[in-house]
Amino acid sequence: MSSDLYREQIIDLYENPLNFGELDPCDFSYEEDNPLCGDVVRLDVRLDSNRRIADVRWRGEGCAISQASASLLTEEIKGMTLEEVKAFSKERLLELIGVPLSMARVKCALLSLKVLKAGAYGIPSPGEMRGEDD
Amino acid sequence: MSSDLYREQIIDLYENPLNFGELDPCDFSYEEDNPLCGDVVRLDVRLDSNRRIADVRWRGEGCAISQASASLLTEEIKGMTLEEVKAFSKERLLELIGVPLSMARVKCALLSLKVLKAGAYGIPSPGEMRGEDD
Amino acid sequence: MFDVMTVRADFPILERETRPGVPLVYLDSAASSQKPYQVIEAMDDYYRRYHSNVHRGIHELSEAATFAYEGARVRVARFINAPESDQVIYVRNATEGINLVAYSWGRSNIGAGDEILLTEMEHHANLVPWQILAEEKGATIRYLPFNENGTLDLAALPALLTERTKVFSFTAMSNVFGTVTPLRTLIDAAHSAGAIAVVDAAQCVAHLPVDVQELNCDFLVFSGHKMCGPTGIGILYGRRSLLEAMPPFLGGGDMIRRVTLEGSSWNDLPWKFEAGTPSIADAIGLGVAVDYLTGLGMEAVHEHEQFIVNYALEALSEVEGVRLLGPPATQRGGVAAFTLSGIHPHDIAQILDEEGIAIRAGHHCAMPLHQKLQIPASARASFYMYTTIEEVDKLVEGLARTKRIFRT
Amino acid sequence: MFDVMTVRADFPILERETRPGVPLVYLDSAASSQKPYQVIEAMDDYYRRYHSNVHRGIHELSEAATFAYEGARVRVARFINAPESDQVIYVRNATEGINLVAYSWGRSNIGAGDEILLTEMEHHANLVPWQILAEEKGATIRYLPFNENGTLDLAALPALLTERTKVFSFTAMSNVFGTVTPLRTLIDAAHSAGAIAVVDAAQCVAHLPVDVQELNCDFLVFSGHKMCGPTGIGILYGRRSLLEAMPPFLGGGDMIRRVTLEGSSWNDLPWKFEAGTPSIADAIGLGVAVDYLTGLGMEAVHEHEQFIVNYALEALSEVEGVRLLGPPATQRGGVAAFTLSGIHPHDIAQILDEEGIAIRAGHHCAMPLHQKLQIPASARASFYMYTTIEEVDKLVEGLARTKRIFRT
Ligand SMILES: Cc1ncc(COP(=O)(O)O)c(C=O)c1O
Ligand SMILES: Cc1ncc(COP(=O)(O)O)c(C=O)c1O
Repeated sequence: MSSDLYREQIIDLYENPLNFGELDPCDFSYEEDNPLCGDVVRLDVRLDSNRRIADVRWRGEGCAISQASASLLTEEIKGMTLEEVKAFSKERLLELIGVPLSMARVKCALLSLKVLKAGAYGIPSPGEMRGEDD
Repeated sequence: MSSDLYREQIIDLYENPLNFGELDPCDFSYEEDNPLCGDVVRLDVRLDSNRRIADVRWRGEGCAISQASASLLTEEIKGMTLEEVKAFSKERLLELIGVPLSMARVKCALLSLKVLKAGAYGIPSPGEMRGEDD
Repeated sequence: MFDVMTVRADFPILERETRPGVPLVYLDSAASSQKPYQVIEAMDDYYRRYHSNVHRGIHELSEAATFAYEGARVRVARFINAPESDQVIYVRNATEGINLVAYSWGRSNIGAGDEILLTEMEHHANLVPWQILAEEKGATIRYLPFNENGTLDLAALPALLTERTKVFSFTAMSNVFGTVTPLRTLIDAAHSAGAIAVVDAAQCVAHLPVDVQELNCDFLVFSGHKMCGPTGIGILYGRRSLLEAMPPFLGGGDMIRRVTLEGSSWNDLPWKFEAGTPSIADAIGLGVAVDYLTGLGMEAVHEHEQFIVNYALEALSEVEGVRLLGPPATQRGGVAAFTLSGIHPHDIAQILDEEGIAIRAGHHCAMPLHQKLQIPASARASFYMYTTIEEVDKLVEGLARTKRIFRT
Repeated sequence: MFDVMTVRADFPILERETRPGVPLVYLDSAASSQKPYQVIEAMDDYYRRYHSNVHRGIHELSEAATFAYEGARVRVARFINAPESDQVIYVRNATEGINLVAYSWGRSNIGAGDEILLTEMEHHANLVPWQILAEEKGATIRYLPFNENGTLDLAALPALLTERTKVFSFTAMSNVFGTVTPLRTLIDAAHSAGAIAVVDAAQCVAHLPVDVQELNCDFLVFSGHKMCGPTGIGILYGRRSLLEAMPPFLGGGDMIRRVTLEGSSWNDLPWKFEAGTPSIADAIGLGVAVDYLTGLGMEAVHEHEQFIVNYALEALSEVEGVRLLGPPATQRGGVAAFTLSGIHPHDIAQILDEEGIAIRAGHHCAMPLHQKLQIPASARASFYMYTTIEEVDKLVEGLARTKRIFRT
């Protein structure tokens, strides 16, 4: 049973997502969907006193790619500063996912990152500009 | 100097049109143009007591085909009854012109007939219906 | 006699492999059909031999192009049995056709308090133009519901069609359920209520014989690309009295009789609605597509699709976890949409694609339908006269593989 | 190095004879250009190998089609130096582009008493949409006059551009006079008056290098079929801030973000303005056309046309009875419109056609221009990068023959 795209890891994460759930209270929380696909992801983020990510949880539904991506992303950003989060590149997330994605699926893969950035930019900090968007 | 379309007759009629001019008074007079080409034809018709065409004159400008057609048509209808005029077919006029016409030029050739019929139908007579149009 | 292998030989793309050793299994014809070589070559020939702008050109090429362009219109008119070919208006696609009606007829006939009746299973093409119109004019949109099995709830119709209803616009065949709607019933009901009837035949003209005079509809739209024709061309058929009374939609060359700096007057039908240089090659291609379909016979096309969809529904229903959307085969065209429990439609489509099997996954431009079903998306296999039983078998095998990958 | 015979070899139609022994002399490129085989083959290849509906399809074919369709947009954007490709919107033709602006921008920005400034030498495509808008909104249209030699009367501009002027829309190159208008001057003047500037570049993008950022125009439209591309595709370029603020034009699939029964929200640029299945093949063909033009170099194309039009104006002016319309060659593109005393343009075109020479006769969709000149019609020869001196010679010989037939 081999698939180019659906490596064991993706399926594992789809079945047993990492950091799945809610954080209450949290410092910011953001949800967005990809209406064209019906994928939806919500992130709750808690910061420590240095504005580093102390904890993060996500909920959502959608295809295996969007869901596995949320697991991988949340795992990766723990301990990062808000600035590091804002600088987190699309390429880095796609590398984490590690399978070749077609254009149509890149959107699925990047949904969680979009949600994360929108949330992070929502946290006011001095001299902040509007972030890169999709 | 040969041309498929521009036989001597057409050029002759273009240079020396038949029945060119005005009729005043007349029984009906009608003018129409083909705005797409800029061709314009006006017909003045005088009827006798039997509602036959006693005399007809035309004025206008446009391409050789539209102008030659007006000469040929006016020549042909002299003495006809109004009913015969209304029944005058496109095919008959095209035959009079006697050269093969492309779609774009058929419109030019038929302008004078269109004017004639519009005028003829404008003359009220019992039980008359709206005529065939182009 | 209809022979699917003979038909397939007309479609160059069906010979192709998506990767070495993996033949294409194209089950996405409801999104867009493939093209027989006859259509492809006709357009090629046009550009190589007689391309020119149409109308009013006095030279040979323009004559030839105009002849072919207008000749295609006559063939389309005959195909849907329009009373006259000048009631057949070229548009880009079904979507533009509905927008034309909503702009031109709608802006002059819909006012505050008026009602527009649609159904809950419309394609966005038959929702959004009316929503924009209703918003602009202060009109209200009502929706005829569908039943659980994807058929329309006709019992609800009388209460929804009132003297306030000015237009009832509905699909002739759902692009998700595949449901063939009872056109005559709906059209007659609209007329009894004093409303006009607009038929979105995007999924229907390609698959079923359509006779606009028998239907007695007021407008009917469809797209060339779903019926063996090229992209970029579609048709709006309209009742003469309505078309004549309507103001133009787009302004420009060809749709005018006379232009002055002070104002303009309009050309005759159909050109009143065709501004600017049209999609000449695409129109010619559509004419050939219509000939192609006529050659096969729409009854034969429909019969083959019935055979395939019947087989597909049975085969799919045997796959554990599959939930089929829509009515039994007898009430639908060649469309089979479904969900597979625990696996998102995107993932299904992606895994099938690895085997060269092309299906569609998503909301198929029918979000409200999916909202009502409370599913974010569905997977859809759709068939045409070139679809084989073997291709359906591959789909079913592909689903089995998908389930194994997903360990369900 | 630009070599016209090498270029001609790319255009299959130029090899053809209109009847045995009579080669085609195509002098009607301003109406529509011919197509190089590269463009024709790209569309053929699309239908034979990877046709599918675009966007959101997860299978191989849909990916490939979407990639090609969106890739063509990027190439077009680069060709006109648009800041970003999502400011490049696919439409059917220049005509639809102007209508889109008149409907979407116009309906939300033009009110009673506002003024729209056009010129007296516009194509109907840039007259009628504004007339319809003005009539609907109670706005007034003003016209910048042209001088006897077919150039714009710039001295009249300050008085016509007032604080009431909301939009100034004008041609970049007259399709009758061939006049190349001073774009930067006109655009800057519009902006100084607080109006937006819309450029009808239908005749210009095909023949001259165009840089929308340098021009600083607000909208610019053109048609694929006049620039070696297929029929059925054109471009609207727009300033981002305007496009983003504008409501959609046509409603349907692809242009939405979300649809519910209660209402809808819109997709991002450029798709907000592209409802329904687009002209996929034609867009792909346009992308290849743009590559073709880039390969030749627009400077080289322009230079060749200058050479030809210069020669043509001189040769035509020596024909007794010819009245040339428009400015000297230095101020115009490859268009030569004229009248011949005592012979109607239709008759000229018809007689030339007997020799395989294709020119256009009529008002060329610019009736007001002809009204002002007080001529019912004109004859027009127009040139492109494949036109040769020998073809111009044949035109002149053809006119001599015409005169002999008409005994003038
Ligand atoms: C100056 C000008 N504007 C607009 C148009 C309209 O182009 P299309 O018919 O491709 O929309 C033309 C083409 O004839 C033109 O020459
Ligand atoms: C039922 C229905 N209506 C309308 C459309 C719109 O067709 P097009 O995108 O060709 O305008 C479609 C095609 O997806 C459809 O299935």
